[in-house]
Amino acid sequence: MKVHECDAREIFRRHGLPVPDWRVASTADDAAQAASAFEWPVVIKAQVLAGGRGKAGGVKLADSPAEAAAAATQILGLNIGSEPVRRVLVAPAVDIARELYLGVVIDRTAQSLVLMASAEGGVDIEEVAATNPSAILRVNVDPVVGLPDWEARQLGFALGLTGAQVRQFVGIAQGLVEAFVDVDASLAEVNPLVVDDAGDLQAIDAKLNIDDNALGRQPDIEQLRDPHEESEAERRARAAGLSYIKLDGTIGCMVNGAGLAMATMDVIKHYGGEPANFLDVGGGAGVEKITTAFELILEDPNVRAVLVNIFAGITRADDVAAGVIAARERLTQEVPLVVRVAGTREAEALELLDCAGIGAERSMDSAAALVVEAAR
Amino acid sequence: MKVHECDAREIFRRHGLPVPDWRVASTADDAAQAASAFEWPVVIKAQVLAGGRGKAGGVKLADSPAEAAAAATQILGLNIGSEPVRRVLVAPAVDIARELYLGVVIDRTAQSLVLMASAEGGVDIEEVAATNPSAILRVNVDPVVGLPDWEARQLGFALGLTGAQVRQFVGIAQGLVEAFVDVDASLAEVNPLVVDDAGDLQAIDAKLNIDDNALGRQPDIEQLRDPHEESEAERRARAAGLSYIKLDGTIGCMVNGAGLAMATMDVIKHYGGEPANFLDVGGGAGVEKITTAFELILEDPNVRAVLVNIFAGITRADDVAAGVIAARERLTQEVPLVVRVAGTREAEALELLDCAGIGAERSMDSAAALVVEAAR
Amino acid sequence: MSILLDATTRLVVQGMTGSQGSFHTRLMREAGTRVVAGVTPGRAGASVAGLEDVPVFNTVAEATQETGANAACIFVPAAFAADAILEGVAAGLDVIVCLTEGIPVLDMLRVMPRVRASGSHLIGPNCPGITTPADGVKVGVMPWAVHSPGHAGVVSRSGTLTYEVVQHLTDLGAGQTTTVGIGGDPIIGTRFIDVLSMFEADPETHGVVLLGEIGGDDEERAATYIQERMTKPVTSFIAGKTAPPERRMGHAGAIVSGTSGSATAKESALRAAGVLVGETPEHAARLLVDRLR
Amino acid sequence: MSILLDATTRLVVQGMTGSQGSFHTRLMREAGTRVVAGVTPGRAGASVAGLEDVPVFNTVAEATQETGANAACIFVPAAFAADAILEGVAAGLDVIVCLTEGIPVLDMLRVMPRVRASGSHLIGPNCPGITTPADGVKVGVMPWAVHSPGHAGVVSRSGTLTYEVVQHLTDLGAGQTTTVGIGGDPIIGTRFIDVLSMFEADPETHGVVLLGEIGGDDEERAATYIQERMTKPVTSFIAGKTAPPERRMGHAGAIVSGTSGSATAKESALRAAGVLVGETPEHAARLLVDRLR
Repeated sequence: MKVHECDAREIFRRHGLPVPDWRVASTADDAAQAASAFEWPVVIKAQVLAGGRGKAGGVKLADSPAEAAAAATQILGLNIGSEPVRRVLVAPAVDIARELYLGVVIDRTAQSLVLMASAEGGVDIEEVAATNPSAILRVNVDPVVGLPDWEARQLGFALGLTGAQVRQFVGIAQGLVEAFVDVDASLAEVNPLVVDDAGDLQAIDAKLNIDDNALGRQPDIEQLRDPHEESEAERRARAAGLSYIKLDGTIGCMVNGAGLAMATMDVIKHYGGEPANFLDVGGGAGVEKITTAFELILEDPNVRAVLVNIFAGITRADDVAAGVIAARERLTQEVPLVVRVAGTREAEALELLDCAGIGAERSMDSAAALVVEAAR
Repeated sequence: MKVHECDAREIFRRHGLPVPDWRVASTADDAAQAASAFEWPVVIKAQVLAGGRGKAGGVKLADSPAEAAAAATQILGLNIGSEPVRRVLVAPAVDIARELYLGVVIDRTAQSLVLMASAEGGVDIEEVAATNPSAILRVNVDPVVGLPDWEARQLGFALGLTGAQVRQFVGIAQGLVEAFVDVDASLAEVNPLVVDDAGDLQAIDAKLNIDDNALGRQPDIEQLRDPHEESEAERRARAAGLSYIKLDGTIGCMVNGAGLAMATMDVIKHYGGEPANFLDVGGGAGVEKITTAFELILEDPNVRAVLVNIFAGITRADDVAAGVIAARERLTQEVPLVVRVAGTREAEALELLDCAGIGAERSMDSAAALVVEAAR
Repeated sequence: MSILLDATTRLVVQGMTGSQGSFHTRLMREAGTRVVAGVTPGRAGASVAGLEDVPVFNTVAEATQETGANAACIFVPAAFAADAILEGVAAGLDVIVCLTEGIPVLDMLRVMPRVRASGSHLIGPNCPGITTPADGVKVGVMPWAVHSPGHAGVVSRSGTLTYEVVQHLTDLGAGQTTTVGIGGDPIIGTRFIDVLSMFEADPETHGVVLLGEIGGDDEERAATYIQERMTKPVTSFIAGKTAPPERRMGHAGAIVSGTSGSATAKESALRAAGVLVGETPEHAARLLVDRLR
Repeated sequence: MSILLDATTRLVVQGMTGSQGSFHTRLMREAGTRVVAGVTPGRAGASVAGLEDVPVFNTVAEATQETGANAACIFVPAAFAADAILEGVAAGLDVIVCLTEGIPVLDMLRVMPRVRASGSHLIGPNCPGITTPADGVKVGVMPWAVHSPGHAGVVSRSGTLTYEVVQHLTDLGAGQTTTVGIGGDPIIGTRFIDVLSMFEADPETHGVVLLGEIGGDDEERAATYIQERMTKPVTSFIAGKTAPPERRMGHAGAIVSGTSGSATAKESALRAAGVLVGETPEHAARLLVDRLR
């Protein structure tokens, strides 16, 4: 789950990061009024979850209430990455002497957190990683132990900071790691972390993504979810425990397991078809879940045939079969359906389907070939 | 530093321990009034830092306001371990089905915390340790990682608790470890941790000692210090950075380093004398510190001679010599003084003392023999 | 021979009294696995339908002491699974298979240093488990019927895709020494390289199918290992060629690993290491069967 | 020969720019120690009076890379000392001597797992350091003048008591291979047993004086080690026979160690292990000198 900048700022500030004051506004008037609380110039920033906000014109400076209102009007009229801008953040503009990058993510290989810092902040850090990887300094951090002072200090000196700045940096780096651990983040980033004209460090941006698996124990963070983050279909899928991504093809897919779901799409493509979606029903698929899955697939007007491919392990194939039968009875649309079930309780499942008059393919390949044919 | 039961209760409760409500009173009337807020009977407990409170008559039950007032009057009249009782704690008496012991201390050998639990709670746990050591269960705990659920659960089952009680116990054991770490304790103890008639666990006593070295970062805990915990002389010693313990002999001792201070006492005894005190001036001894040390020693009317034994390492012998000279000039009392200085800046120190007309012994043995002679 | 499990495996099932735990424990017994104990805190002595002869204990330590269990299978909700892993590690189990899906990443980061410092092999979490057909041992939820004894090793990040490939191998007459589902989470106890080295050392395993998917760089690291250390043939299928760019995989992930995580990149790395990469799961199975002939 | 330090020791002083750090660094140099660097964060390039030729760095890593330092001496305030130890460990130093007094116990508990997992020897904290007279190396604050080269090893929990005994050894004509003050805190990096095993393995050390004091059970554990493993003569003095029952040592401490921690108990344990226990520090020194004749 992604967290909006304004909420991430609040969390970072709570962990001691020097985040300049800000206000949030959803109209140009409010933005102009909010700006008047600060010294001029102010910066006005689109609050969207998509990246590339600056390039899309979502960040502007303003030197007066009129300019602030004009800038806010422009930004509130934007769509950034297909996401309409609903709110702007207003904050005093900082005189920037240097821009650094600071971020914390999971390091899968080292199985720890990794704190990344770069003297080349402000720009696209992926770009730095691709063109000048040695400009990114990394420190692995044990989330239980936290970041030791000496290691934060060493990093601060390596970034070319002075003694007094390094003392600030130690608190910032440790605070960012603490924030990451505290909210079960998957990404916590300050880009840029700036040195202002007075030589002090300031965190003038804040980015925070949360580990979806941990939201159950982060009720305060769950509250920050932007209902617009996902489409209505995705929201319904998530509520039902399904993983659904809409694509552009004509063959609806319902599969258990992400790996098999992707393989099924690959095989459909191999036989000349185009998948209309990725849909993983996960483990333990009951009637409601299967019904919702069918609904989601059939709402897509491009869908001309549906492939159900279940290889049951922890799931029971007979449960899935019962779900398919019940769902089919409830649904009105007539779209060709190709079913393949195998694995745990396979025999019972095939019997159920047979009784319901639904034929079943034995292999994924034959099922894919058949559904591609049906969708033509 | 020792923390009073009522303060320890507050800290334990903050970490989720089930501590029954209580009030604190310093007069019998207040105690009776406080008791009326609870159901009868209530328990009235002396708030003293010394141990052996129960045996000394410092804990009584009361079944009415009159009984409560009478019990409080009795307890407030007691001296427990030379400590007058100034306050009592009043709490509802709990119907006890079982008494357990739970404590956290430092395990020097394993270099970790150790959680100790016993099904034989309520009694003197030292007695259990001496007579039936296997009745005490131990779990080493890494203070960084904390106590894992499974290990707390395993301990709970080993104490003979039921499934529901074990769930309570896990929270209590983890809370006690967290409290220990949170306040930099050296001991955190619940004795007894009781199972009440309803089968629920309740922490009806609370004991907490703090690591003196950590008080600098525990300002809230430092506030809880009982000024009566130490004598006026001890308080002055601590304020001056001295470690002072009064004893019964006639030879005042001023030594740097606890080991050498104890050895000096041993050697005095070896030559037939009796030390009047233990006094470690520690490292880095300036004029003020030495002066305070002399004052403390000479306030003891039993002192008939003083031995200064300094073997300088991190301390500078010349600083000590200057301190001795200055202190001698300020002091009016005439008590024989034997000085031995050696080590870092020894030559400079001897020269200073010589100029001031103070002779110095070369060895601890000769100095001890001399001071024993002088004290006769 | 096989890897990780064999005829000496004595299994304790953590969470056996739950509906999923009891259902799959019965299936594991049908496959031939010696399930010697169940563990559910507070349910010691409970009797589970169809498993009346399997004693239930409060703790893994007790189960291990009483029954000589040396492996565990974890069916415990995500909020408690990391703790269940630590309990198995502390009890000194050789193999711990954690099926639980949805464990927070930080929980696994907290667990892994202790797993690595121990002598326990953790498989998973979020994995289907392990099968060794010749010994009749299955730990986890893989459909037993698709398996057959033989000389192919299978290692996979995906659950159901594994069954698919094992089915093809069996259909093509190629049985398996051991099939290991290592799990699809970012932080897992045993990775491709660990399993490949076990297969390389196992004389009964003559070749390996490696099933990967988009994301992370474990396939690329496996490719390096195969090139430098493996003498046995390896074939592979990488799921996700037609998948949209993985949305959950943020930018910084790619910065850390230094790879794109795409199916094409993984296939290239594997091919460069001499691995035969199949177009479909069935193709990957057939490629291995051809090599083993 | 000697233990822990020798002519190859190249020392970095953490906290060298402070008044105590600079004073004692000058004394270490007078003794002959090769002090190659100082470290004070934010003071890189600073010049310290009397130590103008010793470069000051911001970090231990930098100091080590630039100067080849392999040992550290820590003069850092208690609140920062645990971190300074970790910095030395991370830089891969062989020996880290921490003189700082008053470090909170929990800080040391947090540090020790990392020290133990490393190749670094931590001496202290709250210790006077190490001397190896034949090599002219002193790390710490022991008064150099009392030392002389020879064949006695000295290990002690107490600072100033150590100087006392070393002085007696020197006066009695018995020089020292190495003197190690291990420190008086409850949690220390190197304990009696560790140093005894080094002395046992060092051919130049012919006998050892062990200086203990009341509290804890390290002397009792040392006694067991001496009885089971040591071939060289050991004499001892235990301070605190006349001390009042140690007030800081709570009940639970005794429960954990299972010993009383009294001087008498320690003396008995040592005597039972064949250690000659002196009545005074001078007596303990003389007993060793007699055994080495």
